[in-house]
Amino acid sequence: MVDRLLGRHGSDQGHTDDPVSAVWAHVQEARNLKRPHTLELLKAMADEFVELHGDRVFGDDSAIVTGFARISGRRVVVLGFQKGQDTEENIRRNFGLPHPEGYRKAMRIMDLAERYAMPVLTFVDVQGAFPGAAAEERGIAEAIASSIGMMTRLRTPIVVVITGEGGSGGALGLAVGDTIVALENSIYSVISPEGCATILWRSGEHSHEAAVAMKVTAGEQQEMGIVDIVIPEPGEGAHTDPAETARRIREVVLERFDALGRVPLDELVEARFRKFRVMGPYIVADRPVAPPERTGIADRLRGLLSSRPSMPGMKRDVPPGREEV
Amino acid sequence: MVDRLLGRHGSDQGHTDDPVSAVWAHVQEARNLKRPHTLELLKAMADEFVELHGDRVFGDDSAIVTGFARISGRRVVVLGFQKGQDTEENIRRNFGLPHPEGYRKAMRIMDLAERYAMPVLTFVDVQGAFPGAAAEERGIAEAIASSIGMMTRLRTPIVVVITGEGGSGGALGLAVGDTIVALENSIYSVISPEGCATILWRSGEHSHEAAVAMKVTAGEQQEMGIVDIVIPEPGEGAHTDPAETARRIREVVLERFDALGRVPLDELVEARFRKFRVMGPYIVADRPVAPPERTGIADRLRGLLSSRPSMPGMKRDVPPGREEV
Amino acid sequence: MPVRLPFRPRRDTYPPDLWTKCPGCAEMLFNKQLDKTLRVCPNCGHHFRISAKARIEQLVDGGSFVERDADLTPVDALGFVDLKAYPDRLMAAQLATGLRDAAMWGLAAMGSKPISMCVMDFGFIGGSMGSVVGEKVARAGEAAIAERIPLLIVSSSGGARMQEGTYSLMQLAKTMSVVERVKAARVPFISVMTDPTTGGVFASFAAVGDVNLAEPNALIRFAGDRVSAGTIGEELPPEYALAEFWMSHGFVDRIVPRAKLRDEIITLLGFLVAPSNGHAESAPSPTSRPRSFLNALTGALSSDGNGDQNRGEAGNG
Amino acid sequence: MPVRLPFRPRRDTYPPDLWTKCPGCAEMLFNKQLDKTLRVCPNCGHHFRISAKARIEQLVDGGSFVERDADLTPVDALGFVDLKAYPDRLMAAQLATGLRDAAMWGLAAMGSKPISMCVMDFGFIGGSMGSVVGEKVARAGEAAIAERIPLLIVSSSGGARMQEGTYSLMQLAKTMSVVERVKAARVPFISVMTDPTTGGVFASFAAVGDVNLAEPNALIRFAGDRVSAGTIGEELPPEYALAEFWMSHGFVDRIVPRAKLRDEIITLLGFLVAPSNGHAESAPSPTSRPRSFLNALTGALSSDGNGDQNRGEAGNG
Ligand SMILES: [Zn+2]
Ligand SMILES: [Zn+2]
Repeated sequence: MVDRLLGRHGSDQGHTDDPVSAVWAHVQEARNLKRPHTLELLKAMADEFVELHGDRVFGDDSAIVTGFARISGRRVVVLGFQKGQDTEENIRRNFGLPHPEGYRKAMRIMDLAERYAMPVLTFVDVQGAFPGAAAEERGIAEAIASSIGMMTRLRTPIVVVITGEGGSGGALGLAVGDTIVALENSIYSVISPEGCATILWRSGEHSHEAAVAMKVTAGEQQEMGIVDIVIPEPGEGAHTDPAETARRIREVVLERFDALGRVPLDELVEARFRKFRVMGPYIVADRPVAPPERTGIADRLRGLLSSRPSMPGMKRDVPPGREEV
Repeated sequence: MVDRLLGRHGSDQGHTDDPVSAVWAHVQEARNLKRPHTLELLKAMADEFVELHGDRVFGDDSAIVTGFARISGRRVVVLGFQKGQDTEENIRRNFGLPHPEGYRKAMRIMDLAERYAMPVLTFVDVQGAFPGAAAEERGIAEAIASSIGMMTRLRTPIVVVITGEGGSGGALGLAVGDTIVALENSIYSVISPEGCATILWRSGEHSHEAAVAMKVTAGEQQEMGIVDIVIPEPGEGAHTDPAETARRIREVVLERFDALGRVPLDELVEARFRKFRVMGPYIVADRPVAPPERTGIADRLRGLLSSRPSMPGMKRDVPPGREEV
Repeated sequence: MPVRLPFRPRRDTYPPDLWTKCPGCAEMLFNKQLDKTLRVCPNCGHHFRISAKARIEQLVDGGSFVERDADLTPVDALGFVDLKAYPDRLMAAQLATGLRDAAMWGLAAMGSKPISMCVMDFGFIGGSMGSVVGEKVARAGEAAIAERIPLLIVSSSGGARMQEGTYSLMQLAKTMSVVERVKAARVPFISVMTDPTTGGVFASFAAVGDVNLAEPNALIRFAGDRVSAGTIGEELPPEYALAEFWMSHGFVDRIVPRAKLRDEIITLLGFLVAPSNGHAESAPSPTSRPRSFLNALTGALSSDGNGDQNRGEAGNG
Repeated sequence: MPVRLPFRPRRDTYPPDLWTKCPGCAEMLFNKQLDKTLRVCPNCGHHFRISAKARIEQLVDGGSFVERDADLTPVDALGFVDLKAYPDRLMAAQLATGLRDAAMWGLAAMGSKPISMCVMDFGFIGGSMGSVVGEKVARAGEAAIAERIPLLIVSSSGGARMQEGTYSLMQLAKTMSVVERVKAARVPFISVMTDPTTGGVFASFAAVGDVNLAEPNALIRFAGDRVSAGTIGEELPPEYALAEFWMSHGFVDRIVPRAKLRDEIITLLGFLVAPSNGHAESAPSPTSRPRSFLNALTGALSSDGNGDQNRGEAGNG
């Protein structure tokens, strides 16, 4: 799949003739500040948008926008991360890094979506939750956990669109849904490549390798079964034609809402539960690891090697399991 | 009823030979810092108490204590205002003046009460919510409103005990229940007598008259139908025999929980709804007030005087309606 | 909880003469002109307080408001006397406003959508909430549930009415008990906070709308100036507790200038009310049932619009 | 989200020798003595990290733990290689701990009350949560629902496991989807946060117990030191993000020294579990139904306690 990336970006990026550079170019494209954010996409996609503010507890987080939109006549609740267009707006929006109030606002509006039978559309583009003390001490962890939990059980269709960076728990806080869509040049990862490199390689300089190792690109995430649909981007990327990007997103989202809207709510919520309940592969070994006191290394290795793969967590393409496990 | 107060307090208070002084002596007794607070009463009443902390949003308010208690073998959720016993504790507990976090903590614990089928016992003794900016801007109004609302629908029995000052919305935030009990020397009012005097008399010096006018004493509140049960205090007041005070409260509370526990939950919640839904007297006039442009004062007075009393809101003793209304 | 506000001159509310001085910019404004701008200063945008009646006229589809329970009248249950007797205050307020108490409720249409609404009137004893105001809020909520139509409450109040003692305090519980049922029934509730929305009104229904709107610069607070100053002695900035403050603190969804208020509410109703034609937009609320009010309202509108003739519940209950 | 912690020496977790130096007070402690004090320094109260197995032994009624799904084994789905290959890290951790991954789950009794429990093991790749850990948490929750017995989770984790990429991230959704069902079923959930509880574990099940307990001085945080320092450059006080900090910020109900943890959990279970004898203490939960697990557990305990023999669901489902 790196070849596919090479094919797309070979013309306008340097050093894309090796896989690592190709992936890193993809990461940089996902982070391109000129890519359209939630409000820009909405402006192109929606006939009407009424933003709603405030978590009814502490504040209003401008890094997450929420509201009611009408898209092709359909009432939709929209939640999305919002980076700024310029320095002033970036400061006001905290560079798109949300505090707990953003997730709590989103939960309040999701409750309205459920109560008034509006489907939910989320736009995900966030490096991660704000990592500072103000977010930590007001419970960013609790807010993300609760928002994830609420989305697993919300009784209305949810379509998630990853438009740029899908970074860590901060992204997942708005990224649980019935269908996970991603723009072609977006990324999705458990930790930023830089953070991963700092911890595992003990140096941020290895972030390119970390990005490759974590398989962060939209296409790889689709192959892993995390992303359901990848939307090709127009021209040299979403930022080169935001209107066409919005049109493509709208088309997919409306088709999904039509399809999901036909599923009875009980089935819809049960299917969403199953989707996330089975995420992540594992195998069932023949017998448990023996306690280290009683067995020799050779015995233990034999026990480990005799494991039989079963992977109940895999829904589609099973990734190549390494046989030495 | 002022005579009743005179009879009780004539011996140990000065100037109780006039009604205003008698009521003011009652107010002072209700505010006596030596009266037992939630934790002192619990210590005497309960076999076991596990305090729970935190609103899971912002903080832990020491002016409101919450937890699980076992009273005569019965599992009970307890919520109560807590003033300090000394200066240091008073500072830590913000002199018993709660912030929004206190009510949000209480709501969280009430949810546990409903889910795990524990009745709720609240102890009310608060001058009012903390009137400073920190409480205001974190939504003390929203927190009180939500707590009141939650208590009107909570699916478990609730017994409220007003032990000292029942001050304004700050008190009502924990004072909606199936049975409202009050210690004899407690008070309950929509605003502190001082606040009322400042606004209506334009001087805090008239707080004594305001206390009389608002009928703040437990006995008067019972006659008005706000308080259901008044518990006589031992000796010269609750502070002179906290153990006996706790014993009397426990007896009433357990009887109430027994009785309320026999009522099916749907009926219990419906009865509680009705109790508060009909609070407050009014009359239905024969015809609406004519617009000022069209009618003379004489006509309007006639219209007003011809009102017929109906007072659907009064449950028990109808207070003496003034005929000129 | 009921608080003394930094009252602007009472005559702003019901100006008796041709000219009004704007407290925002000190400009003298011609009243007829001011009425045309919905009593918003064309110079500085100051929003004057307006009566419940004027508010209703500004908001609803022309002539669609059908008042209910205009005959609910307060009583002096406590025999309350401060510098004046409560009955005298009531009578003065009734004569000045033509209302029996500080709120009006009824059924109306906005953008042809039926709603149940309650509007408070600050000109009646500072819009304070006693038993009648609480009752009207409660009945508006119950009608919204019965008819499955949205609830709109426009607040303008100094708080609970001291002269009715703890009965006034209990209106917080009375109104919230109904608001909880409105929410449980999945009936939309839009709360509009106008200047001022304070004390027990802010600490009950006004704070908990599905959507909370506020007029620009409206004073919204729980604790009053005197209460704060007396107890705490804090110095507060001038923008403290105004509408914009509450939006940044997370308790107001949108600040809406009066000229846009009607349109914005209609827009919100368009989202909060699922379309009634059966196309599969999304799964309906499990508790939804057919609405009959629109027919009832049409009938009512063809009568003379006198609320007394419509005291019974319209529709199928 | 998985963060680099200020790791104490790895040997604290599984000390290979007779003596351990206390990182709290620098005292040299005799390991056998330390085991008697539940691996709490008798001198300064420092709580050493302990293995899942030791934790379970300290908490549950003697011999009552029946492990389930000990055979769940991680796979290297991404072919992940950093300075080491992921399979090599896994094998090293498996050899060191005797576990296949960083959590154990099973059924047990505490104070004779049946519970479903899951305990994380920091010694296994920093207690990081990949697909197996998420699966065990989820299965523990599902067993709690099926048996209508309380769920106890003891967390000790550096966060999500990077080597499993977004599969690890998805464990937040997997575990929370089950926790939401636990709550909907009115099944009690006690979360115990021990040193450290960070990253994606704090941002999922660990934060949302009906009751959140924490061991003294446990480090609990979402964003790691390096993440914070790199992005924000804030200076943080030493008590930042320790258990006591979280209690004052409203996210931890109680801080419980290890010596009291078992008793306190039993006390809480006494409140959260309605007595099964039918006396009219209070109205029962509408969803409650008879419990069968106690019988099943009794049966299991009379066997040899090998989890493999109890892989099927006990009870009536
Ligand atoms: Zn002006
Ligand atoms: Zn030590």
